[in-house]
Amino acid sequence: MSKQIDIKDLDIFYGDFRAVDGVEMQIKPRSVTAFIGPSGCGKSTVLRTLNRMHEVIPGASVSGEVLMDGTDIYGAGVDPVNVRREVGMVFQRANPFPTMSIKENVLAGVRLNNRRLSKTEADDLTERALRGANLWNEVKDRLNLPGSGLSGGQQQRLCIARAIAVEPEVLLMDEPCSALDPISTLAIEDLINDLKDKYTVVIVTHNMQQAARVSDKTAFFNIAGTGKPGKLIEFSETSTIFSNPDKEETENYISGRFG
Amino acid sequence: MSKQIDIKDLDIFYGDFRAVDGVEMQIKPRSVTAFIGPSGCGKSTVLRTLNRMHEVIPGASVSGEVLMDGTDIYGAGVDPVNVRREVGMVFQRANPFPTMSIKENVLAGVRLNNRRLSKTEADDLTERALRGANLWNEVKDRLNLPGSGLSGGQQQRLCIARAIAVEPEVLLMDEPCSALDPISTLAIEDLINDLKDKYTVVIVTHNMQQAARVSDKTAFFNIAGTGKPGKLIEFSETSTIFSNPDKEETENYISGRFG
Amino acid sequence: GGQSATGEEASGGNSDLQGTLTGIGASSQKAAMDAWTADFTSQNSGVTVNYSPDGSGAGREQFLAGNAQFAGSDAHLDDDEVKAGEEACGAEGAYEFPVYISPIAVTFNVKGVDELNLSPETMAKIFKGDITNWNDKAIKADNPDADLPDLKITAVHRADDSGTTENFAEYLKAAAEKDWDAEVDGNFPKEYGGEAAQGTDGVIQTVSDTDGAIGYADASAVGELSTAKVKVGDEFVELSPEAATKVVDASERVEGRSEGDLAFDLARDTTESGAYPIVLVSYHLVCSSYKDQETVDMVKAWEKFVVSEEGQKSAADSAGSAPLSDDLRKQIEEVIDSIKVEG
Amino acid sequence: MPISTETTEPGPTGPGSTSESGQKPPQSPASRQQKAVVRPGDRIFSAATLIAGILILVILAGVALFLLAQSKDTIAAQISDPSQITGGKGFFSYVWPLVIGTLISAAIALLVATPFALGIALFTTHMAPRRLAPMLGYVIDLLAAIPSVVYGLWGIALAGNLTGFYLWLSTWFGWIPIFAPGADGSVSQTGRTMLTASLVLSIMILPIITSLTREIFLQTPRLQEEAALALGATRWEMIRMAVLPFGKSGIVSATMLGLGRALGETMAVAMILSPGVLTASLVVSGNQTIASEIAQNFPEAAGLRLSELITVGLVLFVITLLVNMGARAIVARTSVKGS
Amino acid sequence: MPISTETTEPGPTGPGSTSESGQKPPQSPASRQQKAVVRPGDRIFSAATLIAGILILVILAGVALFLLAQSKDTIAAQISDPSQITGGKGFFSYVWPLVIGTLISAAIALLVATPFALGIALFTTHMAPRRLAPMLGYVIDLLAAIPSVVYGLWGIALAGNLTGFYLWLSTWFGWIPIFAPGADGSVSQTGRTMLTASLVLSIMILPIITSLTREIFLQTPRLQEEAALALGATRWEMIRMAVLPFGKSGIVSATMLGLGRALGETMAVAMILSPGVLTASLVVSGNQTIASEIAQNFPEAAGLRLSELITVGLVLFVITLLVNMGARAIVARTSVKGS
Ligand SMILES: Nc1ncnc2c1ncn2[C@@H]1O[C@H](COP(=O)(O)OP(=O)(O)OP(=O)(O)O)[C@@H](O)[C@H]1O
Ligand SMILES: Nc1ncnc2c1ncn2[C@@H]1O[C@H](COP(=O)(O)OP(=O)(O)OP(=O)(O)O)[C@@H](O)[C@H]1O
Ligand SMILES: [Mg+2]
Ligand SMILES: [Mg+2]
Repeated sequence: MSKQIDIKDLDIFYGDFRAVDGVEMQIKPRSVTAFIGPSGCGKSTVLRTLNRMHEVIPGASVSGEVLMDGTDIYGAGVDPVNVRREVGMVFQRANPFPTMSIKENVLAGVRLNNRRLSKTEADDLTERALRGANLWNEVKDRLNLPGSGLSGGQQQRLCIARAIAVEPEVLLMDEPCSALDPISTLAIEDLINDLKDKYTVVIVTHNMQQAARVSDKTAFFNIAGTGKPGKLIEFSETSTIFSNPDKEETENYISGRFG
Repeated sequence: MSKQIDIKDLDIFYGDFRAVDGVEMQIKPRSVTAFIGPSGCGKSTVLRTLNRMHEVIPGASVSGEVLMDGTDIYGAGVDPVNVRREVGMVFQRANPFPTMSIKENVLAGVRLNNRRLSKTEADDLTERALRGANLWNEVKDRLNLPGSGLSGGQQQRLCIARAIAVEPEVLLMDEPCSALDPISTLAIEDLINDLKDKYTVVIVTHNMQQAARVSDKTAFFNIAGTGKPGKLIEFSETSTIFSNPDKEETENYISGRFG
Repeated sequence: GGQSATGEEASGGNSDLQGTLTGIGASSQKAAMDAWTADFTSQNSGVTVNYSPDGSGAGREQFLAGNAQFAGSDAHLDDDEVKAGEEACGAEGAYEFPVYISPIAVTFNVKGVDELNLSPETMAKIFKGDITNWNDKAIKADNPDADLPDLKITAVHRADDSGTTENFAEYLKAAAEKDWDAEVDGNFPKEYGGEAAQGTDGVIQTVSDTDGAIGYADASAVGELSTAKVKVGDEFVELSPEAATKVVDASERVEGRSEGDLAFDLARDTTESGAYPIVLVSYHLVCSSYKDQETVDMVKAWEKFVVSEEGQKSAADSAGSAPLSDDLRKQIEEVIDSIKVEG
Repeated sequence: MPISTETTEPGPTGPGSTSESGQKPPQSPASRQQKAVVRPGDRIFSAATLIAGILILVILAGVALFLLAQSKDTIAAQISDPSQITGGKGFFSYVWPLVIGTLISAAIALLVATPFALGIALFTTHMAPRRLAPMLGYVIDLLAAIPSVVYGLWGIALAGNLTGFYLWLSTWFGWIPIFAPGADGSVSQTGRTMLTASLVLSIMILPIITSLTREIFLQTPRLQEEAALALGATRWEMIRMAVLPFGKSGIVSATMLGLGRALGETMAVAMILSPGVLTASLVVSGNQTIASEIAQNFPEAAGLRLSELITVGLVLFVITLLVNMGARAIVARTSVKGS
Repeated sequence: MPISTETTEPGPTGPGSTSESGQKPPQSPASRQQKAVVRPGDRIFSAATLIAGILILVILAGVALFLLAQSKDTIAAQISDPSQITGGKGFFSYVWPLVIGTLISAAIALLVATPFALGIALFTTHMAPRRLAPMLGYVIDLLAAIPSVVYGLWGIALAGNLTGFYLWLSTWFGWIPIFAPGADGSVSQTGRTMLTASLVLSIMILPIITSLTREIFLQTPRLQEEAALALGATRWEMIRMAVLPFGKSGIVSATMLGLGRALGETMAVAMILSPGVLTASLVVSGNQTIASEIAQNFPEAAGLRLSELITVGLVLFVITLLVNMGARAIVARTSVKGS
């Protein structure tokens, strides 16, 4: 069920602007990979190329290869829709559908896949996904109210529930815990731990401890200066990155001796 | 320049739903107050009542008093516009104006106050505010490009810059560092430290360490269960809250032994 | 009032005619046409008569192109069209004949003035914009007894292209040639200025709303407004159906037309006593021959009904037209009788 | 849906709740209160929009009063002697075929134009290549500016070419009443039928609906669209999940505006339709709309007849109001609660 | 502005850049590929919108061709013998006063209606109490459905009441050419002037502009509005900061749609305006618009005259296109780069 991702010489552009340059990376199936780095270095940008959401932005383009189990998702004849069905995503900014109820929000992705769900299946799935995202208790009485009446952190967890409900083979999470309190954060980290038994997970985080806690491997991105492209500086086992990084830049960032 | 805020028996509603119940609090001038608590307990809601942004939501209402230097901002004859000119706010979700350039975004609040700015004053102010928010280096070459082309963390810092540019007497910040890397986070914390020399600062955060680092006093909110209103559980010196809280609930939350 | 869209189900019939007659033409005939079709189809329940009031020009054009069995027109065919008629309707060409006479009233709205006499010259000068005040000498001369105010004259003409304008202008051109130097046309000469209004109704409404206004319009629409008497010979003639009929009887037929072409050159400058010269003659155009007997029978029955005393009366009731004289009717009936099957 | 009216209504359970109404600044003494200058822009703006709002009501009242005042003769006639009314059976039997005709033509026009317009709007906003989209915008705006008389002329030309199609329709679908041939077994020979008029109407209202929905669809929040796409939605699914729900109220408004135009369109229908008694079949001549009835008869109308026609106009006014309110009520009922 | 067309254009510096085009799924063997069923909804949708887009072009081409084909007699006459054309001085001297008249009336109508419409739209979306707002919506929709012939009748009634005002205008502002009295020192006695017609036109286009802008303003993102309010913006400032910039393209579209209606409106102008030669003054009778010229003359027109009128319609078509493109070009130039 899980997939291996090979990123080869990936350059990413916003119009003329080269935002990220020459990323090479191999993400193993059934693992958690964390992206860390200063704000604006291109973490979200790289993440969005993994399910071809990058190209949705007007003028944006990529060059290079992203292989999923050996097939280039940017190859000719690949339908991005199929890529996105297998690669789920949680965005940096929570974006529940405001016109749908909480339950419909959770089921939105499943409904897309043309799966017919009986009422009980739908209810079960909703509960399972919301429990996974540690939101069930807070919303179980108002599943039919719109998702827009939730607090910031609740919306973020709703988006997580929506993404895991489709059981994607790869799950990309862009700062999934940024608006969460420590308890919810722990719950999400547990969730990630469970998920990696079956799926490949990539997570962007600013929280070093979180990266250290949940990830098997960590990628450190950095940017040389304004207008310059972001680069992948180092990509290794999380323990290596945090205890004994190869590059000085990494060490400086980890230990807060940067900038 | 700074103001004292007295909150007296404040109940906050979304339509029929009582979201927060009976808040009593005294926020001293020239201090930093942190709001902590689990997601959905009403932190943002309380914060938004302090500059009357709560009532902007359809159906929302409050009862009780919020005194700023002794004047009830919900009193008859008080123009919320005047309240908001003195009480700046950074939202939980970054919201730069997409049609304005970065520079216009920073100056938006100042321009409102009918202050005539010379070109140099405007440039100076822009630089000062952006430096304060630790964004200057990243955007100094593209001040005239739209604010919507920034990364998540950059947008958040842009909103901080916009809020501090007007030099409000009270500054409310709703998870200002949620999308920021540790370096930017430290910069914002320094900023908060500087600000408190002159202004009153209230900050919502999920990061206990951050609360411990920057705040003088901490308010812990909690919610008894779904559908119940959030309540202010404890409000004391930050050191007390984190080392020796009065309530068991607080201690449980701080030490992560909750839920 | 015309016939409503609801119409009434034809109740019974007394002929075995079957089919549809299509006519296109002047919208001025619409009211009369509604009355005619209602009466005619109640007597001939097998016949449907469709009339599209697309305008005289369109009617003539469509008819000559063979798209309609008959046409209604506010003007008779010109020489080119007569030739075209020979192609469309066979050697004898198209027949045309008046179906009703519609007097055009010169109507005015001046407080305190109920009667007004106008000579053609004065009328021309007023509509031309040369006389601009009601207390003008020229008007006084025609109305020695009237108490004419010092009031600006607002002369109102039709804004749209219309047979009414064309006939009115034709009259002025004939009776006051010196003063009316514009070419006669369905459009009122722009260079003369004045106020314009769309349609008969527009003119009437403008005149009734404006103190000091004068206009010309189909007599049936005048309602409560006063109408001017027009100088013919030495007397001032009041508008009436009889007076209108008289002028047609006093007119000559257009020269060089076939027997069946009852087009008239109206005697606008007639001095015949009691004739009212500002009239519009509405024609019907039919073919001298049609492809089949059924159509011939239908057309004959229809047109005979239109010019019959009964038909003229119902037109007079519904459209306020002046009936044809018996003399003229006889001539027309002869023409109708000569319609035959092609070949 | 983000609706923002700052004026709050007090929450029912919040007894002492306050709302933002007063204008005086807080009485705090030594602060930057002098900044709270009188804001003339704001005053002017409030006054101006209020005046605009009132003026529009005044205009509408003016039109309504005009219609009512002119209708009094008809009402009097209807009460004293209904046989005076055209048709001889009183006002209601005169007007109801017109009402039905109007509703039918407007309904057909809407049914044809709305899906079409939504399709074009979606095509320009979400499908067409960047360069083509503005071109299509021009085309739509152009269609909006063609005078109705030109549409009428064009419709007449079109009518002639539709007879064959109508014959075909009546041959194969004649069992459906709306396509039934006439009593003599044939369809209109001129093509000037209700169906032709309605089709031309639908083209006339197309630009309105398209323009409005296009603008709304363009404003769909990116985040919503991205959310749908990231779930693996195809374009159509993304449109169903994000674009259409967001645009719902706009679509309704656009349809209402188009409906208004269809109900009120005069010239084109008057030119194209060969009016007659009410018939179910749309491919034979017959039927009539209110606006066309007024246009065709008022040039020769006077006195009671004119008053009748204006009363018919008043009836249209009322119909529009009812249709509008009905439509919006239905839409409101089917929306997600609380959104 | 969030515009989302998924089809990307390759970035200039990204040589090997790819774009989403193909339809085949990735060839990964043992996965849930069977889920990638043929998605008929998507196919149908793509095809349907494409067809709608093409059909609209076909319709426009149909109208344009119709106009062109009918214009050929006029063009021939213009080349062989210009004196045949109405007025006797060739087509251009016949048409240009009409063009000017049309542009003037449309311009006045727009100038009056646009601020008014924006005011009402803002009032309903951001000022009016919750209960009142939908009522105003109905009012606007109602105004849209009043047939133009009723507007015409109403305009005529209105005209009579405006003469006093026009006299006042010409007395005090007669030095401005557009308010100058006529040659005889007086203004129109009937009030049926270009100014009256334009004012009625402005009321006719008001609902269109209002409806469209209202829908756009309703969609202003809450977050933007809150951002402005939190900075201490008054309502008007909030509208200037958040609502108007967001609605800009919608406002332009609404104006264009209103312009189209104003340029093409036939019946009302024909009924109200007392046409005549071109004059600068708007308070004396005179001037004429294209649509009204066509409507007033086509019933009696045949042959060359009919062709002339349709050619005039073609001219209107071209004008609309030019005005539209011009307006959008100006707007595009004044927008923030890159947004
Ligand atoms: N617009 C709204 N309408 C109705 N209920 C709301 C709305 N916004 C928030 N709520 C509810 O009010 C409660 C408090 O929400 P609030 O946003 O204050 O939480 P919070 O403490 O800021 O949480 P978080 O840390 O997740 O941002 C929650 O139960 C939430 O679901
Ligand atoms: N839509 C866009 N158009 C143009 N440039 C963009 C756009 N989005 C992001 N960028 C730029 O691309 C660079 C990388 O952005 P990205 O969002 O990937 O950063 P990030 O690492 O996710 O930062 P953060 O931690 O703040 O979210 C930044 O310089 C940013 O300004
Ligand atoms: Mg990011
Ligand atoms: Mg919050």
